[in-house]
Amino acid sequence: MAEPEPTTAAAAPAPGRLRNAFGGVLCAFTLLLIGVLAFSIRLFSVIKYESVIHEFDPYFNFRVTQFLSKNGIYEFWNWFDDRTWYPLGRVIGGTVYPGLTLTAGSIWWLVNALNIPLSVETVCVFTAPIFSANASWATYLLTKEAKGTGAGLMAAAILAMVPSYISRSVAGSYDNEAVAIFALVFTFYLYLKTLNTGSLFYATLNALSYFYMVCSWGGYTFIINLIPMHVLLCIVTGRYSSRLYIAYAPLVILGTLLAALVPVVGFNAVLTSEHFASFLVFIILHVVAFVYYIKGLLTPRLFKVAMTLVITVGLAVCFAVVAVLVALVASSPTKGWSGRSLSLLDPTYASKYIPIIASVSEHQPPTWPSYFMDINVLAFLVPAGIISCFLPLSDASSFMVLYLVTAVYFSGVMVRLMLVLAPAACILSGIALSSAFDVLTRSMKFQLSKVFNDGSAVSGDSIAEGSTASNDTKGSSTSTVNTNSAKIENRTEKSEKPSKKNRKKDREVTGSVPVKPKKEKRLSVLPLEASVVGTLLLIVLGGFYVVHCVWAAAEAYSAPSIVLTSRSREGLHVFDDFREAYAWLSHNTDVDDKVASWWDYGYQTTAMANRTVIVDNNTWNNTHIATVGTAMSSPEKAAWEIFDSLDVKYVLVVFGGLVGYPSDDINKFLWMVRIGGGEFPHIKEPDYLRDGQYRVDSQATPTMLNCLMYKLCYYRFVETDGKGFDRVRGYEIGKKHFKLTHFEEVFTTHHWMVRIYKLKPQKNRIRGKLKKLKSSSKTSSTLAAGRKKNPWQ
Amino acid sequence: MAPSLHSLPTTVFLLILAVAVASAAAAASPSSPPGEDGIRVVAAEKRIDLTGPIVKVFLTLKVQNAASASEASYVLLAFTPTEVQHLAIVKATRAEGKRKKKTYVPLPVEPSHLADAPNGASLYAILLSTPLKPAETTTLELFYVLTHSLEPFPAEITQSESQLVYYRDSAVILSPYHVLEQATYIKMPSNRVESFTRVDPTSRSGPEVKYGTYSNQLPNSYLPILVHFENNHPFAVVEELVRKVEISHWGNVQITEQYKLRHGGARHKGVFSRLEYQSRQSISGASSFKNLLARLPPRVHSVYYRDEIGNISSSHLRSDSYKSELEFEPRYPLFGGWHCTFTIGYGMPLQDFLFQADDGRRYANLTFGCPLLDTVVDDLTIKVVLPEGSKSPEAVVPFLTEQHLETSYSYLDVVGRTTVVIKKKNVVGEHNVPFQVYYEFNPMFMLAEPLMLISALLFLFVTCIAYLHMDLSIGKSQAS
Amino acid sequence: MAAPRLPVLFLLLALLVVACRGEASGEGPRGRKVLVLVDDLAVRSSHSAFFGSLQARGLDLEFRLADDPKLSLHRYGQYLYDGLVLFAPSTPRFGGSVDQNAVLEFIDAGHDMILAADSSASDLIRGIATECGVDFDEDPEAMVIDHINYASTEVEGDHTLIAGDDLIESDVILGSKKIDAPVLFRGIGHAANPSNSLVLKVLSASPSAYSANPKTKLASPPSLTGSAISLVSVMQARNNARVLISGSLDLFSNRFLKSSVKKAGSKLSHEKAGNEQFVTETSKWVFHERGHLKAVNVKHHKIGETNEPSMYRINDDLEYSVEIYEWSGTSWKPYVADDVQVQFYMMSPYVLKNMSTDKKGVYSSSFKVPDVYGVFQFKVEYQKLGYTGLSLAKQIPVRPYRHNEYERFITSAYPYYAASFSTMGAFFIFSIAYLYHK
Amino acid sequence: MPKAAGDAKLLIQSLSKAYAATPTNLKIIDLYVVFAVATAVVQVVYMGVVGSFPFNSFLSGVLSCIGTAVLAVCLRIQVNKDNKEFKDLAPERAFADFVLCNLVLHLVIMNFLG
Repeated sequence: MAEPEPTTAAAAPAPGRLRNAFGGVLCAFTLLLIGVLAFSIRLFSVIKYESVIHEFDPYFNFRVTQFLSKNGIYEFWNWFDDRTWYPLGRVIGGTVYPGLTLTAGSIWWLVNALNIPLSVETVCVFTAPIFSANASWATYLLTKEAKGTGAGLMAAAILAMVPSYISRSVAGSYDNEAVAIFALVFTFYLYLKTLNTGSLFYATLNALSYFYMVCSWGGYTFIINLIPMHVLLCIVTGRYSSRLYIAYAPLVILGTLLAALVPVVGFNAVLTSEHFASFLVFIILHVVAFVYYIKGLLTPRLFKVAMTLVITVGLAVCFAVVAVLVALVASSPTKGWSGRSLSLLDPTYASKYIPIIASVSEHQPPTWPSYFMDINVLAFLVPAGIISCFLPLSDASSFMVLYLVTAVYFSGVMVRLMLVLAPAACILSGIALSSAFDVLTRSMKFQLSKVFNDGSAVSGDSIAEGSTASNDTKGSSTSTVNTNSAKIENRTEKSEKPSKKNRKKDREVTGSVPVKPKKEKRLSVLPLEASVVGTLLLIVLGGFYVVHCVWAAAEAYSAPSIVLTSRSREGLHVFDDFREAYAWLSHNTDVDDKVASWWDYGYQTTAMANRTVIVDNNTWNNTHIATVGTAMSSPEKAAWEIFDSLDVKYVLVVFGGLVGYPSDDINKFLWMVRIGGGEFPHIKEPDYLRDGQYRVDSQATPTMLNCLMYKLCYYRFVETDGKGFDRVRGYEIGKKHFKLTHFEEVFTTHHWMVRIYKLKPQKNRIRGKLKKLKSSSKTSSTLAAGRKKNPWQ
Repeated sequence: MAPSLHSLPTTVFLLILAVAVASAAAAASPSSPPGEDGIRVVAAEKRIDLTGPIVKVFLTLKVQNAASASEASYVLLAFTPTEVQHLAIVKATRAEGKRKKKTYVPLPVEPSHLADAPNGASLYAILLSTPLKPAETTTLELFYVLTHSLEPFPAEITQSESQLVYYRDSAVILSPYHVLEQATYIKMPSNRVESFTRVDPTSRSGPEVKYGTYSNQLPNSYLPILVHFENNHPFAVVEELVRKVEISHWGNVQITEQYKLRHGGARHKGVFSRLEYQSRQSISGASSFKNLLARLPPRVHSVYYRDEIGNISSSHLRSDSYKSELEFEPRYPLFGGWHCTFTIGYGMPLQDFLFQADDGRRYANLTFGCPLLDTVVDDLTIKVVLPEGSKSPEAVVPFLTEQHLETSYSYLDVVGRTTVVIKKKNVVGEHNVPFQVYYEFNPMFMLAEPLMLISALLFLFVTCIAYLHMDLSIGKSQAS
Repeated sequence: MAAPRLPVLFLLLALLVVACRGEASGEGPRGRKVLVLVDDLAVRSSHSAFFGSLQARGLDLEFRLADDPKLSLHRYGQYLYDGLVLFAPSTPRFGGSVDQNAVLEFIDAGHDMILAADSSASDLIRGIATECGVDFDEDPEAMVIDHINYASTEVEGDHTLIAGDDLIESDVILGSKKIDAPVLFRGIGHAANPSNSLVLKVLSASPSAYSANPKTKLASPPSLTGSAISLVSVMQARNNARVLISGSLDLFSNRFLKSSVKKAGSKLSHEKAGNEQFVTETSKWVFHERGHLKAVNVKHHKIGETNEPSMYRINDDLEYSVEIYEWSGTSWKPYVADDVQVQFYMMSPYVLKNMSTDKKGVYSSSFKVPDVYGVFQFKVEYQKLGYTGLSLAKQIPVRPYRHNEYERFITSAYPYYAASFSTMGAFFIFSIAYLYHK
Repeated sequence: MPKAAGDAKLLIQSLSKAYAATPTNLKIIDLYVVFAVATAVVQVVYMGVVGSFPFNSFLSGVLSCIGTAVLAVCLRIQVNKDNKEFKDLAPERAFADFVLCNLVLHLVIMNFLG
């Protein structure tokens, strides 16, 4: 932070140096505050609920981290996990992005080395907030590269509390994105830094941070495609410079090598199409570089001649390479694109071909409200940002624009990629705000100085100062404004309890503080007034943003989906059924028992109940998931046979009908049918649909009413209220009284949200057939033929 | 298909014992321990309380020393091996004085090795405060507790059944002495008594069965009896309890208790229907329990109750000036054979527990045992973590325990904290008595960690400054 | 003084007996306490020879009337008996707490039963038989009639006394010694679903037999004919509980056991029918004195090692061994066979091998772990005619290679190594040259 | 056609002339680059012959060559006197960075070879 100050200070005159020193300290202080803000605004979940891991995937990461902290890096590296995907198992070490885990693991190790007894869980819970603080600092650096300190601080402050990022990084949501965003922004920063300085040192760092990004998140492909695009852009717009070469060429080589070191990426780093763009640009860059070199050597006339030669050669080479690449791509399956990235390029791909990807809610395209929800006022500031990026178009600012545009596209395809958009939006709106403030404040200053001292010299040097050392003034002045705003945000954030109204009020008060001394004198000149009003307006706008963010952090994004609460007149009511069920499983079942459930609950079951599951949230084997889906959607006996062949002991279903918990298995049932039907054609979706929709009431189809999922969910449900009224679907269930023949209820949680059934053992005897029981005997005898092989025939 | 396994040895043992007794009776030659020939039990009354999960026995012995005998300094008490291995605690008091101003003085009881009864029965000696003169009589009040002595039978019950248990004992008191007159009363929780062995005279009135009075029993006589009755008390068994007491001289005593709880009653069989459980609370799961009560010291603060996967949000604390009661529920109701684990933690003000001994040492005065009410703790471990730098610790516990020292590390420790580890098996509520841990402590150590922090910060700043200067110098070198 | 004590001792002994039955089953596969239910106690004398043979083998029988009101199979969830002999064909309902389901639960709890019916078989008996997979002829009057292979008696009867000799070939069920004399049978026939793998026809009727009412004229073609009729059959449930169902109570009677038999049309006449040997051997089988297998200490380890690993690596060589013993009625003898197979199973058997035995009961086999990782199982599924089924499954995960278990330094890669090292060397040389150049 | 040939000839000699003007340290670098590229090419050919079985070794081999080449080029750009962009960057600094970069590169290669 303090590094750039002295260099500029060396150039600036004595007062400038002083102001710079002051600005530097102020800047550092502000950054500190921003960091604190970013960290503490994410603690709502801990304050309102408890310090616990959230949702689904974080539980897996948590489990992996525990393993890492217990068994060390090498065991983790080749960990074959036999407790998931029974009986296939899963090679965790080779299929997981280790960045997050290693980060948290090393933090834990460090802390315990200092004899601070923090549990692994605690470390995991707070990893995300810590890294969001880092991310905001990285944003500062990045924006500073593009547009100077002021914009940097502004952007950092905005990113510290942008809702879409908060949603992924509240304390407890211990997921890859938490660290990945930091890595992303930091990589971009280093790229721009290299681009501006052209020093190999930063290039190396850049490669390393790219490596970290690759370790952390599958989204690294975004980087390795965006940067080449930018390079290409620069070349095309004739902005080629040797700095560009230094910034890019080493990155490709080192980055590729490093990426290939990560097991989960491996040779994909050179074999899949996600990376080919970079190689292509790499070659083009060399050609261009060569051309420029020749140009440097020769006289223009000869150069023309040379040009022809070089161009022909270069083109030949290019074509050759392109041909090779195309051949490779064509040879590799799915044209070398992984399903997810394909569904990025072609938004309809997933829903057409891969129901599993489509079934994940965060892979759906977002809606407009969600844009407003996630990036709020930034949506309006961004265009301004783009404009101010173009005012002096530098490499850096052009990169920003490019980043924004691509990010917008991706976020439009997948709602989870809103996360990638967030930093871009923050940076650009930061730029916008700061340049706006810059203009306004400078105009004020100018007016005031004019009003006060008519001495031409003073005014002159003030003007001169304003023009020459504008950079400094911008830096300092905007930084002051920003410190105010940052302080405001801190204050609001610290006192989160008081209602929004008086919060807004005290912001108004504090917000007008910096402007107050000028207030009485602004009558003199009108543009001054305008600028002051503009400043105020901007501050109010920021105010709205802050209010929204705090609200989002406190209300919308802080709930850890495993424990639910509902406010009723007799106070807060807690639904802790999931953990109840998992605890029961972990203490009262055999350690090797297999638990079958829909894949959403796989990670939690392995992490919390420590039982072997058939499928989990890492949906790598479609067939296996389809098998479970089929079992769930087939009649009891068929389901029993499927589960028995998988050695399943217990079946776990989530049922919200009693308390009205909407995201339960009946509502997920269509995916079970769809995925199951995708693999096993005897499951036909129309059989479950009554005029195009899934119903479980009296109009439901018989197939629906006889499938296992229905039975396990509604077994003896009618006896609770006599009618069997489902509070989620909002009607009475279709089939009320029925018995289970192959399953028995062994546990049901307090609010019936989780129901666990046990597979009954195979029938001990085989009935003979009397006339009245012909049917049953037939089935049972076929069962015998199927199940039991008969050595003496 | 046969009674649960551990009942087999007992029965076998009983047979051997009885046969031996029979032979002894036939031979009519009481194998009396040496030196105690004179003592006779004039009257004995044994009251067995089976109402809870734990067997409590109140025994009143009117002991008389023979006129011709020497002074008796102790009175012996006999237990069968099964009783011995389930025996949690034995207390004895002696009635002094006349009718009016009758006082009970507690007497020490210890296993005696000088004489052994036949058939592996082992003897405990009650050491009399004042020896029993010839022809003198005195009255001894004995109290002992047996754990795991109620055997659920049937061993597996469904949700709707209620729990029946066996209790095995002897109709007459197993004693190395000649017993002139005695009676045994067995009190059961409810009127539902399936069966009980008759050894005439035997009478039953409601929940109580009386054996006797028998007169003039030979020494070491034993008449096995078997009582089969309903007992729906929660058989909460803490298989393992680790209590960690961290003493910080900054004014707080932090206690962390890790429980491994099991329902020790008849195992749950077949389905568990939440519906039945919720709708007909009374008849279904009669022997199960869903909440527990822990009696904590007064003025506890920051109580938490969680398990390895997070808080358990079903507990509340009632606190008054004498005690605090923490009532909490496990995540799920416990049926027979079900397990659960949880952790309770709370802090207490230091001044209530830490005192200065006369010899300048400090001592922490803590409570032994388990705060949960009427539960058995199979394996109790108490770790008293003394502040860093405390020396020569010494624990004073009123009964026999296994102790050793270890070192544990906590926030920013350098040398680690001395930890006194006290282990005891088979602990019941009667063990909740105060015990002391003495240690020497130099107050200077309290400043260690703050100083450390300060120095660390100082170092940080220094490095920052150094970095800045270094940075400048580099810049210059490149400029040149 | 001894006076009050003695009764106590007796009580104690009784209690001990109750207690020690557990141990009895400890050394043998089954306990020895058998409840015999009869219509009237006359059966006790008329079938004394059979009961005698049972008692001679150390079973203690308890005779009760089928409608004894104090009848009960279990008390406080514990079964009081280990076997049941149901010689009460005509009883409409049992006394006490026993009913059809009680009997079936008794079997499902792993206990054995001998059930004998005759022409007066009640619905209760038929129901139990059906639940065991055996259907008696519905016609209540019907008996098995055979005009060819009947036992010729002095009076020319209605050919309902059948001399059956169509016995199942199984030394396990019928003993090693061949039964050459035909078995006398008078009663009703039954049929077993051929697809029902649990039921075996021990004594089947001859092709010429049919089941009909001997009194009346044959109106419609009989429902059961020929060798589809089973006279005596056994059922071994999946939990190895064994049930013998006979259509004739007389089969066990002294009269049949003692009487001589001469098959119609055949010259030679045996002075003693095969019944005695038949019922003795079959009852031995039913009460698990024969053909009861147990598998103990299953072991597996890598070749060259002895201790059992918690996990194998793909392409490991491993050895699997299990000891199998057979109960000979008095002690556990090593079981010798050559068709015991072990599977290395994950959703489908990847390895299926016959295990070799050392004649002392130890079966072992060694094989290579397939080149697939996952959670496998060692499975031994051994179902042999007449023997109790063995099914062992032991879970063992198989992991892929560790990062350092792949082969290093492939020869064909040496040029690459050379290249990379040369570049490094070049780097050093270059830097030196560069630095010292100016 | 002669003209083109003449042009080419002219071009070549002017190129060589221009190149002769470059300082020796740059020449050293160029040598180095040429060497690296040559090795890379050799390996690619070899791969074409033998087939890409130990793919990681092949990658590391080739990429190490290309990497060194690229880095050397970067260095060349930076230390080039008549390059206006790097006035403020001291050649020592440049070389230090270069060394660092190489170290990282070769570390990774080492990792990746086996």
